[in-house]
Amino acid sequence: MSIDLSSINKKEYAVIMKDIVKRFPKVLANDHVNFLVKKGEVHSIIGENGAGKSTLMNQLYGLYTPTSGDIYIFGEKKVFKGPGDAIKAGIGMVHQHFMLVDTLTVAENIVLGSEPKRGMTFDLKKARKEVKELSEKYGLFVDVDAKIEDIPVGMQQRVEILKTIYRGAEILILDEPTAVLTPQETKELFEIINKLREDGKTIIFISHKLHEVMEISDNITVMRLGKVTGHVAAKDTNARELANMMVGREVVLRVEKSEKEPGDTIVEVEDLWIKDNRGLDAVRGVSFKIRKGEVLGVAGVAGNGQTELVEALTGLRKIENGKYLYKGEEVSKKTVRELRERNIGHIPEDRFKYAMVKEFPNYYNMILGKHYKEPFAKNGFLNHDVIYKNADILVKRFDVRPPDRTIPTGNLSGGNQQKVVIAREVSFNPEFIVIAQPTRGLDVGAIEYVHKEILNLREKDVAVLLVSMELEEVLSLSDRIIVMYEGEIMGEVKPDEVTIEEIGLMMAGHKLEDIKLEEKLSHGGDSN
Amino acid sequence: FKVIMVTDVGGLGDKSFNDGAWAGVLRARDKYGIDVQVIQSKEQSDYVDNLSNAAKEADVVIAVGFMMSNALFDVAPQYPATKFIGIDIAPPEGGNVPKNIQLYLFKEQESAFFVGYLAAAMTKTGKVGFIGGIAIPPVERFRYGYVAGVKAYNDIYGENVEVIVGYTDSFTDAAKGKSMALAQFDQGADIIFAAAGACGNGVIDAAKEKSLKVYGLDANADLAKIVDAYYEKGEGYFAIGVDSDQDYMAPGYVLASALKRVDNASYYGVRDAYRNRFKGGLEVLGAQEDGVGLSPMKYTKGMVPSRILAEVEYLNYAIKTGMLVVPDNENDLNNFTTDIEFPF
Amino acid sequence: MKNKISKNAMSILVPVVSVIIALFIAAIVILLIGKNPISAYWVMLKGAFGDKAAWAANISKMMSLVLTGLAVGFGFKAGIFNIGAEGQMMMGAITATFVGINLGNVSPVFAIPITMLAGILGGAFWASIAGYLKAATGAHEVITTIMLNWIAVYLTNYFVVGPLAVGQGVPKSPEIAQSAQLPPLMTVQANTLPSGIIISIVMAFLVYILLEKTTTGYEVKAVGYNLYAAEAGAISLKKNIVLTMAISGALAGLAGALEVMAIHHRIFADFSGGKGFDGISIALIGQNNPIGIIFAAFLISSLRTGSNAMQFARVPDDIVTIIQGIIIFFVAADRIVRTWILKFSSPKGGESK
Amino acid sequence: MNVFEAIIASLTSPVFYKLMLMSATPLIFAALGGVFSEVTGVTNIALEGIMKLGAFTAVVFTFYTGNPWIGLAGALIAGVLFSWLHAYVSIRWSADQIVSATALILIATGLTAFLMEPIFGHSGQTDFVAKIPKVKFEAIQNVPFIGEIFDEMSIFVYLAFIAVALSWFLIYKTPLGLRMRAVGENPKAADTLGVNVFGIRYFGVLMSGLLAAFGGAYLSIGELGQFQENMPSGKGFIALAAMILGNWNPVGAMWAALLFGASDALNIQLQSILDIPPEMKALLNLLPFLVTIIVVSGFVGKTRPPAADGIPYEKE
Ligand SMILES: Nc1ncnc2c1ncn2[C@@H]1O[C@H](COP(=O)(O)OP(=O)(O)OP(=O)(O)O)[C@@H](O)[C@H]1O
Ligand SMILES: Nc1ncnc2c1ncn2[C@@H]1O[C@H](COP(=O)(O)OP(=O)(O)OP(=O)(O)O)[C@@H](O)[C@H]1O
Ligand SMILES: [Mg+2]
Ligand SMILES: [Mg+2]
Repeated sequence: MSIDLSSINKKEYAVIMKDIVKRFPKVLANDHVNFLVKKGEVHSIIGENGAGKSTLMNQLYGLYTPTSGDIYIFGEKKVFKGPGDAIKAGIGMVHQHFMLVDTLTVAENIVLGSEPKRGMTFDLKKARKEVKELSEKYGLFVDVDAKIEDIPVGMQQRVEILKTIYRGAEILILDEPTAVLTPQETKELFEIINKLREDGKTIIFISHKLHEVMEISDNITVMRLGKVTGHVAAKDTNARELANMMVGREVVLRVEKSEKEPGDTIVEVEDLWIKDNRGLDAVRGVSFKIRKGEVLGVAGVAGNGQTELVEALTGLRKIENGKYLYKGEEVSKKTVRELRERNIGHIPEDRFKYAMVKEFPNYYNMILGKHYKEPFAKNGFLNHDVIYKNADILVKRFDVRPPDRTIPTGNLSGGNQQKVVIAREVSFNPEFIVIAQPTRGLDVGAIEYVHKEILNLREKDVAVLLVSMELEEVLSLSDRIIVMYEGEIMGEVKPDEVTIEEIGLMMAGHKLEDIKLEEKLSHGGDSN
Repeated sequence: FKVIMVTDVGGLGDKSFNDGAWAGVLRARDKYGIDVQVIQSKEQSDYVDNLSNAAKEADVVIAVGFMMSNALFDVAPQYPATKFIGIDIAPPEGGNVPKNIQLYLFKEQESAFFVGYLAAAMTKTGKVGFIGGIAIPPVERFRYGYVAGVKAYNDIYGENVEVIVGYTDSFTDAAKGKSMALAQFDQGADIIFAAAGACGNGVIDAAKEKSLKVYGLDANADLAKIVDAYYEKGEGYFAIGVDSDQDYMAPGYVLASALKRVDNASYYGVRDAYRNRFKGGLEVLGAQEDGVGLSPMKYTKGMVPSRILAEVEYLNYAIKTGMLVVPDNENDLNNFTTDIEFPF
Repeated sequence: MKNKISKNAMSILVPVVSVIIALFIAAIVILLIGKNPISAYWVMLKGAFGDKAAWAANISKMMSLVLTGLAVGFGFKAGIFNIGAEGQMMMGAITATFVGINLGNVSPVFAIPITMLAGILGGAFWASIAGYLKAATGAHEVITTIMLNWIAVYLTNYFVVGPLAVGQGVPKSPEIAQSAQLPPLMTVQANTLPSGIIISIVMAFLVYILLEKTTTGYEVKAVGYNLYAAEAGAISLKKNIVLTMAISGALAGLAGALEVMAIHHRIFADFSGGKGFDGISIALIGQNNPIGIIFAAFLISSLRTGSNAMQFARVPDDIVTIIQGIIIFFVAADRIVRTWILKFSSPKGGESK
Repeated sequence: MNVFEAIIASLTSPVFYKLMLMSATPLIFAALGGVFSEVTGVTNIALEGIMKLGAFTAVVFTFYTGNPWIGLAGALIAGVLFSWLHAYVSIRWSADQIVSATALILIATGLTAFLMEPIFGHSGQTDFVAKIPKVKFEAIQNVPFIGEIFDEMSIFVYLAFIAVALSWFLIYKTPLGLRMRAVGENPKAADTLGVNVFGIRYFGVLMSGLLAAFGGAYLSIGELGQFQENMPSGKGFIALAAMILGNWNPVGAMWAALLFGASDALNIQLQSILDIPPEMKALLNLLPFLVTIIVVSGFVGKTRPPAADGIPYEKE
C-alpha cells in the first residue's frame, strides 16, 4: 500500500510519513506505514499493544531513524538527526512514559534545552515568568516551583504539554496521554486539546480508550502488527467497530459480573493512618470491610492515599495507627512475608518496579513471593523441576506470549508482563488480594482478559480490593465502591446505585451524605 | 660470577635501604667486574618465588629488608650451593643461621644517638621531634638511640630538652609526614628526625618551608645565604635524614642524616663471597664496623658550633671503644644515664 | 546475522581476545624500551608454568585470589559493591591467627576447621558492619568498606607491633599451632603447593550452588536486580543486605585464614598484598560467575607469577600491572571487542546487527 | 595532659586548621571531579588513578621544563586525556563504568611505575623538582589567628575553594548545569528536548579528569616537589567517599573533605601532644576513618545519587 504524493496537495498536510519501515533487531515494528495528518486536525492512532504506534511517532520526533521511508512536515521533506531537529521543525511530543526530570522543578523541566539566559547564567526568573504566562494562556495550571517528584501525575501531564508549547510546537504528538488521568483530568485535557486545535495546532493522539478517541478525533488511523489497517473519520464509526478493527475479532468491552452473595467478612480495617514518603499523613482514619467473594473498588484521583493504602495492606509500608484485621487476627505489624504466608496477594500498580524482576526468566518471576516455600523450595534449596513445571502450566493457562518459560520477563510486552504477574498471584490461591491499576496501558484485548481473571477470583470466593483510576473498570467490577479524597473516604456506594456525577463529586472532595443532602434539597419531593 | 639482589616490597627508589644495598652491589660490580641484577617484589608472597628463581641463576643472592626473613630461611636451605646475604634480617627464632646465609643487622640506635645528641645541642626551643613510620624494630631502635642521645645531652648539660614522638603508620605517605612535621613544629619542636621511609621527604619539605619563612628567603636561595640567615635570625628549622645520606635533598635544611650503611653490608657480603671468604652467620654492624654513623654534614657544618661537632666526635669514639653502650630497647632506654665527661 | 556466535562462546571469547590485545599493546611498550617482547613473554610463560616450582608459586597466589574474587562477585550479584574485601581478608587472618595460636594441643581434625571458621567469622563480621550500617541507616557501602579497609590495615599494624608482637625482626604474630596448619599438597624446594587451593575451588562451586540452586541465591539476585520487586516479593531487604555482606566477607575472611593456615602460618603487617583489591578485577573479568572467577584468578596469578620471572629478562614487572589494566579495560569495553570479533569472523567483514 | 585538654589545645591552634586545609585540598579537588562526572550520570571510581597520573605528569613536565606551572598544565592535560578513555568506553560503548574505572586505576599504577626508570633513571620516587610557589596575602597575614593559618599556604588551597564555588555556580546556576543535572537524572528526558546527552556526559567525565589531576598535582608539585610511587595513598577513594557523603553536591563534598581533613589533623596533632605508648599513637591513625563511618551512618543517613548514575544511555 503505497501513496502517490503527486496526487495530493502536500501543503494541506502537517505530516506525511511515507512508506516508513522501522526494523529492530528482532521485530519489524513499522512495515511500510503511510500516515497523513491534515493541518489543524486531531488525528488519533489506535492499535493493540506493540502495534508500532509509539515507534512511528518516535521517528516523527527524531528519536529513531527510519530504516527507510520519508517524512514531510508542512509539505517539506525532512531528515531528523535527533529530537532537536524535530523540535526546530515545530514538532512536540508528550511521551507514553513521561520524560520528566524528577528532581528539577516544573519551570526547569519546561525550559530545559532552551533555557533563557542572562549573561552566562540561567535566568530562572525569566523562565518562571514565561512558564506562568504560557500556563495561564492555555489554562494549563502548574506550580512552577514544585519539583516534579512532588506533583501529581495530572500536573505532570500538563508540564509535558507546556514543554511542547514552550518550544513553539505546531504539531503535538500525545502518546497515551490519558492512561494515567482521572476522568476529570481527561476532560480538562480535552478542553486544552480543543483550545490548541482552535489555535491552529495539529494534534496526533494515541489512546487505548476508544470512547475518548471517538470524542476527540477528527480522523482515526488503525494499526495492527506494524501495518496500517485502516483510516476512518470519527463521525463514520463507533467504538465497537474500532475495537474489532484493532484486534481483528469481537471484543467484549464491558464484562458482566454474576449475581453473587458475598460470604463472611475476612478483612476489616478500622481508622487506619499511614504516612507518605515525605512523612505527611496520606491515609487518615480509613475504615472498611471486605467479605469473601466480594470486590471492593477504590476510586479516586491518583495521589489521594490509594498507593499508600495498598502498600500498607501488603506490608510494604508502616501502619502508623489503627486496626487491620484479617480473618479476625490483627496483622497491622506483619511483614510482607507474614502477610503472604496468610494468603494475601498483591498485584502492584507499578509493574516494572514492584511486580517483577525484569532480568529473571518467567519461571522465577512466577514464584516470587512463595519462592522459599514448598513445593518450590525445600530446606533452602530450590526445586527447579517443580518451578519449571509450574511455569509451563501457567504460561499455557494464562496464554503468555511467546509461550516460553525461559524468556526474561522484562523482554515481554506490557500486556504479557501483566499476565505473568496475574498468573503468579492467582496461582498462589489468595484469600484476599490487593489489585492496583491492573490494566494501565493495556489494549482492549488485554483488558478484557484481565477483567475476566478478576471476576474469576471473585467467583472463587476471594476478597478483592481493587484500586483503579479507570472509573469504568471500578464500576463494572466492584460490588461496592469507596471513594478516596485526601486520605479520607468520601463515601461508600454500590455501582448500580450511583451516578458518574456523584462519584465525580466525591473524587473532588464532597462527602456522600452532603451530596445526598443537596440532591434532596434541590429536587425536593421529586425523588421520594 | 653473578649477584642478584631481591628487594622487598619497598623496591628500589626508596632512597633508603633498598637503594643503599643496591649502591653497595654496584660498588662491588665496579671493583670486581661481576654480573649484577635486581629483582623487585610486588607483594610479600613474592619473596619465596623471587629468592628461589634468583638462587637458580646466581652465585650470590641478596635479600634486602627485614620483611624477607621468613622467606630467606625457607629458601636458602633448598639451595646449598648458592650463597645468601640477608640485610637487616635477624636470625630465626632458634638462633641457628644456615651455613650459606650471611646476615647483617645494624645498631641503628648508635647512629640515632649521634643525631639525638646533635638535635638536643642545636635546638633553640628545648624540644625536638621524632617521626616514625610503622613501629617496627629498626624504627624503634632509631627512636631508642635518638631519645638516648637527647637524654645524654640533658645529663651532661643539666638541660631538659624534650622529645615529641609521632608515627605516620606508613612508610610511603609523604603528605602525612609533612603534616606531622608541621604539627610537631607547632608544638615547639624545631628539629625533627624522621625514621619513616619516604614519609621523611615530607618532613624535610616541612623543615625547609618553615625555615624559608623565618629566613625570609625564596626556595632557590643558595647555601651561603641560608647559613647567614640562620645566624642572623638565631633560629631555624631542621629535619634529620635517615638510612642514607639525605643531606643533599634540601641542603641547609637537613641538619644531618643518621646513616645505616646498608651499602657497606651488601658490599662486604659480595666481596667476601667473591673472594671465597664467605663465613655465614650473623654480623651486627655498628659504629665500630662502619655500619652506622653520622653523615658528613656537608652543608650544615658551618651552622653547628665546633664544640658540638667535637663532642659528637668524642661520643663516636666512646661508642666505638665500648665506653658507651646505646640502649636498644625500651627498658634500657628508661634506665639510661650517662656519666661521660668530655676531655676538653 | 550470518555469523552467529553463540552467547556462551562470546562470553569466553571476549576475555580471551582482551588478553591478546593487552599482550599485544604491552609488546609494543616493551619494544619501545628496547627489549625483546618475545623473549620477555617466553620468560614470563616459563615463570608461570615452566616447572613445578612455578606452578606451586602460581597456585599459591591463585588460592586467595579465587576467594576475594568470589567475595566481590557475590556482592555484585546482590547489587552491592564491596570494595572492602581487602580489610575483610585482613580481619579474617587476624581472627584465624588469634585462634590458631591459642589452640593448644588439639588434633588437626578440630584445629583446622575451627581456625578456618574463625577466619570466616572474622571476615563476615567485618563486612557485616558495613552491611548493618547500610541496612539500618542507609550508609553507602562504598564509603564504609573503604574506611573499614583502612581501619583493618591499622589494626593489623597495631596487633603485630603491639599485643601480638613476638620476637625480634619482622613485626609479626607467633606461629599458629602446628595442628592448625594446612599441610601442603606438594613441596618443591622452598615453594609449596598449598592444599588451600582445593578449598578455594570447592568454595567457588559452593557459591555457584548457593547462587543458582538455593533460595538464598534467588533472594540475593532478586535484591540485586530490583530491590522493590524483591521487597514486594516477601524478601526482607535488610536481612538480605546484611546476609550478602556477611557471605561476601566470609569468603574474603576465608582467604585471609588460608593465607595464614596454608602459607605464612602467622600474620605480619601488609601481608595481604592487595589481594582484596585484586578481587575486584577478578570478579569483573570472571563476570561475577563463580566458575569464571576461578579462571580469572588463575589468569591474574599467572600474570603475576610470570611477571616476577620476567624481571630476569630485565623487563620491569610494572608492565604486568599495565597488561592487567588493559585486559580489564577491554572487558569493560566488551562491545568494542564483540564488534571486532564479529568483523573478524565474518567472511565479508563488517555488517553486524 | 588528658585527652580532652589535648583536643581543646589542638582545636585552638591555628596549625590544626592549616593541617586540615592541607589534608582536605586534594580531597576537595578529586571529590569535585567525582561530582562532575556523576552528576551527569557516569560513575568514576578511577579518581585515585587519575590523581596518580596527574601527580606524576606534573613532576615530569616540571622536570623537563623547570617550570611548575607547565607541570600543572601537563597534569591537567594528562588528566583530561586519561579520563577520556573512561568517557569513550562508558558513553560511546555503554561499558560497565566500574570495570572501566578499575582498569584506569591499574593502568595509572603500572604506567607511572614503569615510566619512572626511563625518565629519571631510578624507580620508586622521582627527583625533586620546583614547586608551585606558596602565596601570601598581606591582608590576611595580619589578622591574628587567621593569618597564621594562611601563612605560607599553597595556592592550591585557595584554588580548591574557588573550584568549589565555580562548580556550584556552574552546576546550579547555568544552563549547562541544568542540562548536566537533567542528563544525570533522566537522560532520555533530556534527549527528547534536544539536549546532547553524550556531549554533556563527556564534559562531566573530562572535568572529573581535570579536577582529579589538579588534586594529584597538589600532592606532587604543590607540597612535596616530587612524585612517589604510592602517591595518592588512597586519597582518591576517600574523595569518592567525600563525594557520596556530600550528597553529590560540590559544597557538600567540600564539607565532607573538610571533616576528613579535620579528623586527620586532629590525629596528627594529638600524636604530638599526648604522651602515650607508640602503638597507641599508631592506633590514633584510625581516627579519620572512624569519624567518617560514624558520620556517614549517624548523622547524614541516606544520600541519594543522581538517578541515572552509572547507567549507560543508549539511544535506540
Ligand atoms: N527500542 C526498541 N528495540 C527493539 N524493538 C522495539 C523497540 N521499541 C519497540 N520495539 C518493537 O516494536 C514494536 C512496536 O512497539 P511500539 O512501542 O511502537 O508499540 P505501540 O503500538 O506503541 O504499543 P503500545 O500500545 O503498547 O504503546 C514492539 O512490539 C516491539 O517489538
Ligand atoms: N529497548 C528495547 N530493546 C530491545 N527490545 C525492546 C526494547 N523495548 C522494547 N523491546 C521489545 O519490545 C517488545 C514489546 O515491548 P513494548 O514495551 O513496546 O510492548 P508493548 O507491546 O508496547 O506493550 P505495552 O504497551 O504494554 O508496553 C518486547 O518483546 C521487548 O523485548
Ligand atoms: Mg509500548
Ligand atoms: Mg506505545
